[in-house]
Amino acid sequence: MQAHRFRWHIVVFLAPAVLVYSAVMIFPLANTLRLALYNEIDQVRVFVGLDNFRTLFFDPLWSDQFWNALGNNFWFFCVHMLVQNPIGVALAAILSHPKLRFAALYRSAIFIPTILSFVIVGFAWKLILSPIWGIAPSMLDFVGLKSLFAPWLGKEAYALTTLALVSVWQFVGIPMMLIYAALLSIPEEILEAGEIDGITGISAFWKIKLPLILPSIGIISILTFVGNFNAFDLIYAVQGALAGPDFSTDILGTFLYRTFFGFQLQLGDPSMGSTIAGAMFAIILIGVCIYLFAIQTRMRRYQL
Amino acid sequence: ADVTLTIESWRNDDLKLWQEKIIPAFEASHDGIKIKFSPTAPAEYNAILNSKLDAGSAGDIITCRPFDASLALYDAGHLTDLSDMEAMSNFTDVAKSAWQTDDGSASFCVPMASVIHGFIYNKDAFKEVGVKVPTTEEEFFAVLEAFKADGNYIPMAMGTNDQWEAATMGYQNIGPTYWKGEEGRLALIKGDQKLTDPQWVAPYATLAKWAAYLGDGFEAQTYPDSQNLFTLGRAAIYPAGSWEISGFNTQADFEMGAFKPPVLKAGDTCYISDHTDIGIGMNAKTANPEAAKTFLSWVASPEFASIFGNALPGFFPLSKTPVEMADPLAKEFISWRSECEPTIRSTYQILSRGTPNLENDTWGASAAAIKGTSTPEELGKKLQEGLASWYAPQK
Amino acid sequence: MNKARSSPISAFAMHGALILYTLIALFPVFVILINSFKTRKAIFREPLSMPNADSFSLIGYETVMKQGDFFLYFQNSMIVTVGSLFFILLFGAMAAYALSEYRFKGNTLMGLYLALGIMIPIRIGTVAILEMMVATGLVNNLWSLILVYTAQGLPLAIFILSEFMRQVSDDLKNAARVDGLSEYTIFGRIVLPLVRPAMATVAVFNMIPIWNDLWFPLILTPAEETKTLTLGSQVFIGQFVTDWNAVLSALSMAILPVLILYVIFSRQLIRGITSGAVK
Amino acid sequence: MTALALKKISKSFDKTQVLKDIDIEVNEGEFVVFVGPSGCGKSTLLRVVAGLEDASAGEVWIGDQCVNPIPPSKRGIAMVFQSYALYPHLNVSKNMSLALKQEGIPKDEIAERVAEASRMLKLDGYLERYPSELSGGQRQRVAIGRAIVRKPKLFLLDEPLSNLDAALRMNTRVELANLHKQLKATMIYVTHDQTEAMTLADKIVVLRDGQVEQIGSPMELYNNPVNQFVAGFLGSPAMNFLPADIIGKDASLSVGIRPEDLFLADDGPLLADVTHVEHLGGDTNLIATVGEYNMTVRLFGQHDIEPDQQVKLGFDAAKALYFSADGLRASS
Amino acid sequence: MTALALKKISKSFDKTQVLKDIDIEVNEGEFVVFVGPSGCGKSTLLRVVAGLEDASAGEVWIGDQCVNPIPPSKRGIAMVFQSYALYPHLNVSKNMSLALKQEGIPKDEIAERVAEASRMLKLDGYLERYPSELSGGQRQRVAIGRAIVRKPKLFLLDEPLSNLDAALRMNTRVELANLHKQLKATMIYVTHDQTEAMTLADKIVVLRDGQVEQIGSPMELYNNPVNQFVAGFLGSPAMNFLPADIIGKDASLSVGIRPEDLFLADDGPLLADVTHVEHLGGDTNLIATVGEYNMTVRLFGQHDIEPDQQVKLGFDAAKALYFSADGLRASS
Ligand SMILES: Nc1ncnc2c1ncn2[C@@H]1O[C@H](COP(=O)(O)OP(=O)(O)OP(=O)(O)O)[C@@H](O)[C@H]1O
Ligand SMILES: Nc1ncnc2c1ncn2[C@@H]1O[C@H](COP(=O)(O)OP(=O)(O)OP(=O)(O)O)[C@@H](O)[C@H]1O
Ligand SMILES: [Mg+2]
Ligand SMILES: [Mg+2]
Repeated sequence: MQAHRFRWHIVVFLAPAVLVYSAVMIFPLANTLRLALYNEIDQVRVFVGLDNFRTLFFDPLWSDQFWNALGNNFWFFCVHMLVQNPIGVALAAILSHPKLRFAALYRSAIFIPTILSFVIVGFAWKLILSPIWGIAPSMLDFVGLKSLFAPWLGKEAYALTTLALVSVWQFVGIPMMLIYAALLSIPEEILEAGEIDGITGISAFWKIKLPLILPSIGIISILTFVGNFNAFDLIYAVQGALAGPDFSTDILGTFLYRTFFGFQLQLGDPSMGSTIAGAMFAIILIGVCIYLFAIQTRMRRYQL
Repeated sequence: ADVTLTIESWRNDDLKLWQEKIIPAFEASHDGIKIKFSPTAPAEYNAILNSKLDAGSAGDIITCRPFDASLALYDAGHLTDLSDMEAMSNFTDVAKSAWQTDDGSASFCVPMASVIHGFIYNKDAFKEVGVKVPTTEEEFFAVLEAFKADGNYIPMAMGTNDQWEAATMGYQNIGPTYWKGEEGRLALIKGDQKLTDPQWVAPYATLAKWAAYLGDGFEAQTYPDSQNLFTLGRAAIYPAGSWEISGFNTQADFEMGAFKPPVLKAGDTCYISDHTDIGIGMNAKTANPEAAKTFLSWVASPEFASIFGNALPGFFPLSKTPVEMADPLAKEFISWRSECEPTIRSTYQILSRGTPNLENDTWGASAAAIKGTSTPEELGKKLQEGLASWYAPQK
Repeated sequence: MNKARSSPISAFAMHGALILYTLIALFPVFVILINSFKTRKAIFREPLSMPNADSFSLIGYETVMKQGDFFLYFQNSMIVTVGSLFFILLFGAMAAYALSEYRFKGNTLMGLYLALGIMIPIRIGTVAILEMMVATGLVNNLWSLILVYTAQGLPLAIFILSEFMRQVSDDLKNAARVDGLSEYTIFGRIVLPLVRPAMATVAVFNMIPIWNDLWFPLILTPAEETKTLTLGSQVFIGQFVTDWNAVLSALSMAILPVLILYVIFSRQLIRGITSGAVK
Repeated sequence: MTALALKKISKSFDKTQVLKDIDIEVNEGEFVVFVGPSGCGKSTLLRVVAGLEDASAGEVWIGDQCVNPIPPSKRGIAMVFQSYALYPHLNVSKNMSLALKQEGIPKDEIAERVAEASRMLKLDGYLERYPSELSGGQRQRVAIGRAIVRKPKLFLLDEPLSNLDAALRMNTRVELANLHKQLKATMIYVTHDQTEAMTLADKIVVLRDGQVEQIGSPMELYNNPVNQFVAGFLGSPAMNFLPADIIGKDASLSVGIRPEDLFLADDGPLLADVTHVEHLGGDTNLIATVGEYNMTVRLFGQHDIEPDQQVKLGFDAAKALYFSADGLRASS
Repeated sequence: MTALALKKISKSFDKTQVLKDIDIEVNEGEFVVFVGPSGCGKSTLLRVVAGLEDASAGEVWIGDQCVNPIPPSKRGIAMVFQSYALYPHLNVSKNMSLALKQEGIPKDEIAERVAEASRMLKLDGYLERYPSELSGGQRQRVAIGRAIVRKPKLFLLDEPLSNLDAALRMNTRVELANLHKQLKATMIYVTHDQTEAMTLADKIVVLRDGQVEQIGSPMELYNNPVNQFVAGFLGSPAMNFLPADIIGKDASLSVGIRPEDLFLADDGPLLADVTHVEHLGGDTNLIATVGEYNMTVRLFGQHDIEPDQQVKLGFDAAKALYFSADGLRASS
């Protein structure tokens, strides 16, 4: 279409979303992030430039926590990428098999954890993993692996991974559903052509389906990235704002929350909170930009 | 028309009490004022309240956390100075101290209740194993040992998963005995004592000894787990706060007793943590200041104290007029006030104003002490360093 | 698809894998459900046993029903969830269409701008949002929640929908253009129906956090008349004592509506929606 | 030996029955062409043979094996889809080589076969292109290429040349015929093109409404159709049908005269009004009415005949066919 | 009046230039057929006319307006896509009526037009079906139907009949011709079918590699092609080209003889070895070699000639065409 005329319809299509989003999301967030450049001293807000960031990155009081949270966050993200997404994709691949019976039933059942609120998830898993009430120990006992049991949530070495796996359990439904939707849109004909060509089962997945759903895999990865670096609720629900034991489950979200809103006797510190939010924002933005500019623009899309 | 006052509170637990007892009592005697008790999930309370106050949508009456959280609200102009309210004279200075400016010139919340630490125990279990209530630390560990040997009960119900349990029911419970209550607490504030001093480190060493008597996997045991372990009769001793009384009363079907933190040597003075915990103040921007003050005056009255104290055994009213308690456990707890030196939690006043936050650090330290991941000395050193980093008197 | 193309062995393996994972997925849910029908003591004494004559109790459900107007909360939650989803899907799809269909200056930047929102937890903007709602008098009005959730849901919706819209065959849109359809009609009549699976996905993804959100209802609509179900369930979580019976009951009941919504939406996950379109 | 046998194949989609009791035998190395009106079930039949659709009833035998339970990938066939069904994410050369890779054929042989196919289909310049960057005819050629590189024993080709120009079509037709000979493969070929059907087929199967009307060699079908449908379907322009009384035969019959069997003759028995003249270059078709009946006359070469004139037509009586009212052949 | 004018249209995809300086004028009510080898740019040209692709250079005029800046929806055209591009989520009747609804045409008229189109295209029984439930030819007819219900002034038809059987194709061709007359619409029609091109066209445009080779009436192009390409492209089987010295002319020229202009003649000047005989029913094609050159001889009717015999061929010298080495016509 030639751009000789002003294309009003583009404006019309974009306007409602941009308006609502800018007013209710961007404006408040920007307004808050601005605080990162200020410090509150005796009820007065003074402009301090990038001082807060210096504090965050170089003052050991803050930087230790920050790097700890960042490192934990990376691990948290890795577990999701390596466990959640492959399982989600695999489930979607199986579920999208056209002749599969009870597919809708399986799909709904597997999606149920995703629907649950964090309160329930936290309660259920604490109950199950608790050394006291015996569910996990007796189940391990049943398969003769009782010796493997440990109070995972209470041990520095395991707590984060355990929580990450609980989170995986809860959110597997997300990649599953998205990939499922993507797989459904692959034209049956192409798969038929593949079958005639002898490309069936696993190799059909690798050679035909996967390349065609690559953009969706990209979305899933970036959503996982963004979601994990913003994650907060599950850890908060299970381990509290101090993300115990000994901050071993502290991720950027809990660190931010604790700092921004305060916790117990610790008062909220909007300035440092915003500073952390700013740092998180920068990290996520870099990730998203890499995706948008380096990967998405290069990704071949196929019209189906 | 009627004015309606909305109360902001974190006390979800008390919703029924307010709806069924307190509000009817108040409304019966005060025409034209309606009360709405609107609690927020406790964990979110501070954050939500602050946001609402900043944006101007908070309720008229505000339930006050003790010390700095409320002080910050006052400083920010969100709470009204209530010093000249007549009914404030119903409270001792100590009671008011939790909601005053550092120089004591302004009081901004009406004190409502305090909580006392101690140990609740399963009387049946004690009978079964044939042990007596301990008064000294030695006896205390002997009792624990006896239960451990018996094997039918987990000697003590406590977990470190939630961290605050270890600090509040552990460290702050037995600690005052070591640092001699107010004496040590004030000295710490002045900078005369340090957290590396033996009286501040020793409690960690004692806590470390507890580990052997906690249930399997106490590292992942949460606070509700501990409560349930005890009320289900699986544990013999529960390091407690008095707030547990009403809950435990309805849940445990065995007889419970309480004992105060054991002293080091027989005959020593005992110290208890009698911690001012709940106050109630007025939103400076309320549209109905008169009604709000009327309500607060009523809260400061003995009438309220008696309703509240009896409805919520374990939350002890701070009013000068003593309240007659009906509940035996509550009676036991409050009786310690006359036997022992009371103090408040060491970290609450002034010392948790900066970053790192001493209270939060104490949580981690207490949990670490019990789990044995650090030695008491290391913990003391770390806490001291943290405090000294921002608190001038400790530098 | 047919017999010849599905081997019994692979069918067996597929069902095996799915059943295994379904068990993993449902086990904790099962634990919650059975425990919501038990007395508190029984929950902790034998968390895995089925409720029996001794331990069976509806106390949780009773408490829930007594405390607060759960049908009203339910209605509020529904209004907010469905309302927000409507706007998210409508506005999101429109914006996604603009981004995926038209090449214009700043297209990618606009896309990035519209994605910024998911990179910062919106909670930190709470005060400004609340101030805005106070100023517009929307506090304790469900519209405030709908607005916030719409804004919050848009980035994800646009992100996902624009990717799926890129897959809609150009020939189809071109055929519609030649047919004299306006850009709006093409969007509404051609593109939207063809991305139904993606719309359903977006709806489901957004529905969950909206339904389960506690924060904004606490801040924006704490009044009794505007409480949502999740907020209503929170009264049972106390400072020291949590009424797990009631929490489990309330939240178990709260699963049902979302589950139904999920089932409704997932009906839109249809195979072969574009087949037969182009050669 | 029988390469393919269809035994009483029926197929329904929901309510609509698309194939009815189809019985066909194809010998090894035979080139069989399916023809029939649009929608008669040709593609469906191919899909049943390929195993992409289950027959509702009946058996498909390939070689000496009933392949009903055998998946398409194991049936040893290659297929050109009517809608191409190219892999959108692979370029032309990869589209062609994917199946070969899957079979584990060595790299150089793959390269060789792809090169050969692309030369044959004149796709050399396009090997790196993606399907979306090709013209319709180019896509169709890729679809053919993808099938022929595999050199299977059984080819299923669904209107493989429909979008090619005459020269290319001729060319490809010849190449396919060569391939057929060279591989000794069995080919099942669907087409609407008369020339293709007549020139390529060892055997033509005429389908109508999901049923086989006649099977036979091209000339057999052309000269000796079993019924009016087959007679009318083969041949372009189609055979003219008139009530037989016009040429003085039994009025209950109709007579079929092919357009090329009519000629202008001053003493011809039929008086026709020319309504329309089609100049095809090599031929000239007269569309005329005889009484109330439309007739097409095909004249060789170019003729300057104006519409709206009257002509007399003769016809080759020996070649006229007679059909009874139920459409079956009658003996005049 | 000029209905459509293309002025120096060029079009490139990235590096590949697909259309080069195309100049075409189409008068109102004219039926113009584009022919050319697969991949020569016919579809692209139609898409440029429709406004679906921007020309890299040049202008498109519809009526007396330069439509370059006008979006496709406002150009008042209807188009049949080579790939059909049916709306997969709408059934046949909705596929056809969508555009009419958009125009705000009253319900009964829509129903009427759809009914008329579906009768004409023999789709009556399929109005409730979705595209995925149709055969290839049925889909193609829906695509045609979708265009014709709109009765626009300008039709663009991209190989609209390629997947139809001969009878239906003939039928539809006639209907299209009628529609053309009745609506006085201008039609641009792409086809690979010689018969369609010759019978439908007022004017044929021959394209090669994105360039116009010749524009003219069908017979003009057939009898008087400007160059060897056009001569060879039109006519099926294609014209035979031989070095002119074989028939005793200037060796630098080549001579083109159409297959139908060759005949068996015992005194014929050309001695040919028959390699292959194609029996088409109405015609018989001999594929033969004269010296080292392949020739096709088209004989009217059926002939019993066996391959591998020698025949003598005569030809109609008046109809032979001569071409110089650069492919242009030469005067013998
Ligand atoms: N997107 C594209 N990118 C690059 N080249 C393209 C693209 N689309 C088409 N082409 C090329 O442009 C040329 C013309 O294509 P077009 O579709 O116009 O051919 P056509 O004349 O319609 O051929 P056919 O008869 O096979 O349909 C072809 O060689 C094709 O490969
Ligand atoms: N999924 C389906 N549901 C219902 N009917 C179908 C379905 N697929 C095909 N048909 C019908 O089956 C009949 C045969 O279709 P098929 O594709 O085999 O025809 P065909 O002979 O290949 O026609 P063409 O020459 O037009 O390609 C058609 O009438 C078609 O409408
Ligand atoms: Mg077909
Ligand atoms: Mg084309």
